[in-house]
Amino acid sequence: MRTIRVQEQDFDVGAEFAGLAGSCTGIGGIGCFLGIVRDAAQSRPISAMELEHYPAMTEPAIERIAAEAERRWSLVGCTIIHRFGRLAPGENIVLVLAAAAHRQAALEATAFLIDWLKTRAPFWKKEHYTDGEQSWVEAREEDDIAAAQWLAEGC
Amino acid sequence: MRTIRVQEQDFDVGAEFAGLAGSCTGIGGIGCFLGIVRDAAQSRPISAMELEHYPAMTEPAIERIAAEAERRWSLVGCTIIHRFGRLAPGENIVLVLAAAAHRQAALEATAFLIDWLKTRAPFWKKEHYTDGEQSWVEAREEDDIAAAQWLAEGC
Amino acid sequence: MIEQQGTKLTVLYFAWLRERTGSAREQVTVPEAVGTAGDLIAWLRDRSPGHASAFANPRVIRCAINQEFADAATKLRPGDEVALFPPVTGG
Amino acid sequence: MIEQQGTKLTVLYFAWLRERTGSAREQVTVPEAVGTAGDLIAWLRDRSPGHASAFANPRVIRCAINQEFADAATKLRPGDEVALFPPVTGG
Repeated sequence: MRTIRVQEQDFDVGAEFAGLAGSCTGIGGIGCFLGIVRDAAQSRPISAMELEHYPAMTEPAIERIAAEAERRWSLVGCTIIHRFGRLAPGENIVLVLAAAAHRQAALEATAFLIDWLKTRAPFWKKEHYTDGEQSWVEAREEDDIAAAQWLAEGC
Repeated sequence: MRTIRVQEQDFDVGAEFAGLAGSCTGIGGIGCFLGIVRDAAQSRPISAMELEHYPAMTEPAIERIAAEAERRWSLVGCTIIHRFGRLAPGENIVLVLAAAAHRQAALEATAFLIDWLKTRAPFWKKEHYTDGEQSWVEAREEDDIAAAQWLAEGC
Repeated sequence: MIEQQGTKLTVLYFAWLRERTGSAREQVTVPEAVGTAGDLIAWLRDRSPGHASAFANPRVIRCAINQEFADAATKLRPGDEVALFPPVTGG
Repeated sequence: MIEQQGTKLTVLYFAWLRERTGSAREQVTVPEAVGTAGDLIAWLRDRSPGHASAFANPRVIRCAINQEFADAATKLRPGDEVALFPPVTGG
């Protein structure tokens, strides 16, 4: 089962694991990445992270990323939840779950999904610092490299 | 914070995420692998999975594996819970969580921890099939290869 | 020049492009000569000082046409929804 | 031969080694000539038909001495806890 949600409210990590595990048979393992708002960026304390997105495009873009993961690995299910809006340090941002019969598929698909979400889902982050300043997060070259590596390895 | 538990009873995945996230600062993401009892092995339906371990050695062995992960990656915390005893299909077997400032460390450490748990923690699995037969799970060559790959890459 | 002979587009701006242009969404009619996404970005610069600032460095602008990623060479058609934004930073 | 001159060891068996030997734990006293884990495995074969079956193929046996993985060449000392088991399959 594929579950994709783009939402302002928080999600319940345990409930998402249980929901995915309960919806599929043949699961041997679930890989997961949970992204959390950091409390500082380059040692500058953060008071909030603002996530903007492109509503008409976001879910279709994530569906395409999930479909690509399903094409590459033998997944029995996956869950992708991405929040938007204003989040405080420590709050959940994004949850990726990939369930498979074997752990390698589950873990590789998890890494792939978060790498591609970072570079192919239309979200933008703005950091608000405790000193009142704010700045848009710039795309990291490492993220492009991480995402591109899956093209080189693509089957 | 490092949490290691070897126990017969189940664990609460959501509570473990919350406990780890709440115990550390500087978290940007948590990587996770949750191992679950499969309902069949080589399409032979399973009624139960029996996990035997070597109590005096198990926790120290897992501590050594966790220490090695902490040496290789900049982790702010990790949680490893491994169950033993008789488990039904769909039940949780093992939980690995690795928290880091950046996702790559979190995900690589997660993969490392489960690869080494599979080959360096003293657990043995016996499958009980629905037809009444039972057999000890044999070590998989892929698991040795997966675990050894971290030696080649070792820093 | 008769405006109606141009190409009508909806342009969306995100993140700091939205802040600098001062708008999240604009309806524009561009001349026939503005045939690609790259042409549109060059054309938008003249709309205001804010637009000029937003599009000062076109190399850092990404775009999507009708909710699919596109590039500067992608052809525009009447009615297209063209979204312009900096590189994405979700996840 | 005087038993007390040998090396006293605690031997633990796990998984199918436990089932085939019919015991989870044994106290043994081995002759001085049994100096390594590999020697111990060869020596244990003669204890019973179950032990002979358990240790028929020493290549698939793994061991830990005092709760640390060891190999066939590892030397034994009086009082060691020697665990013998098939390759681990946890996780």
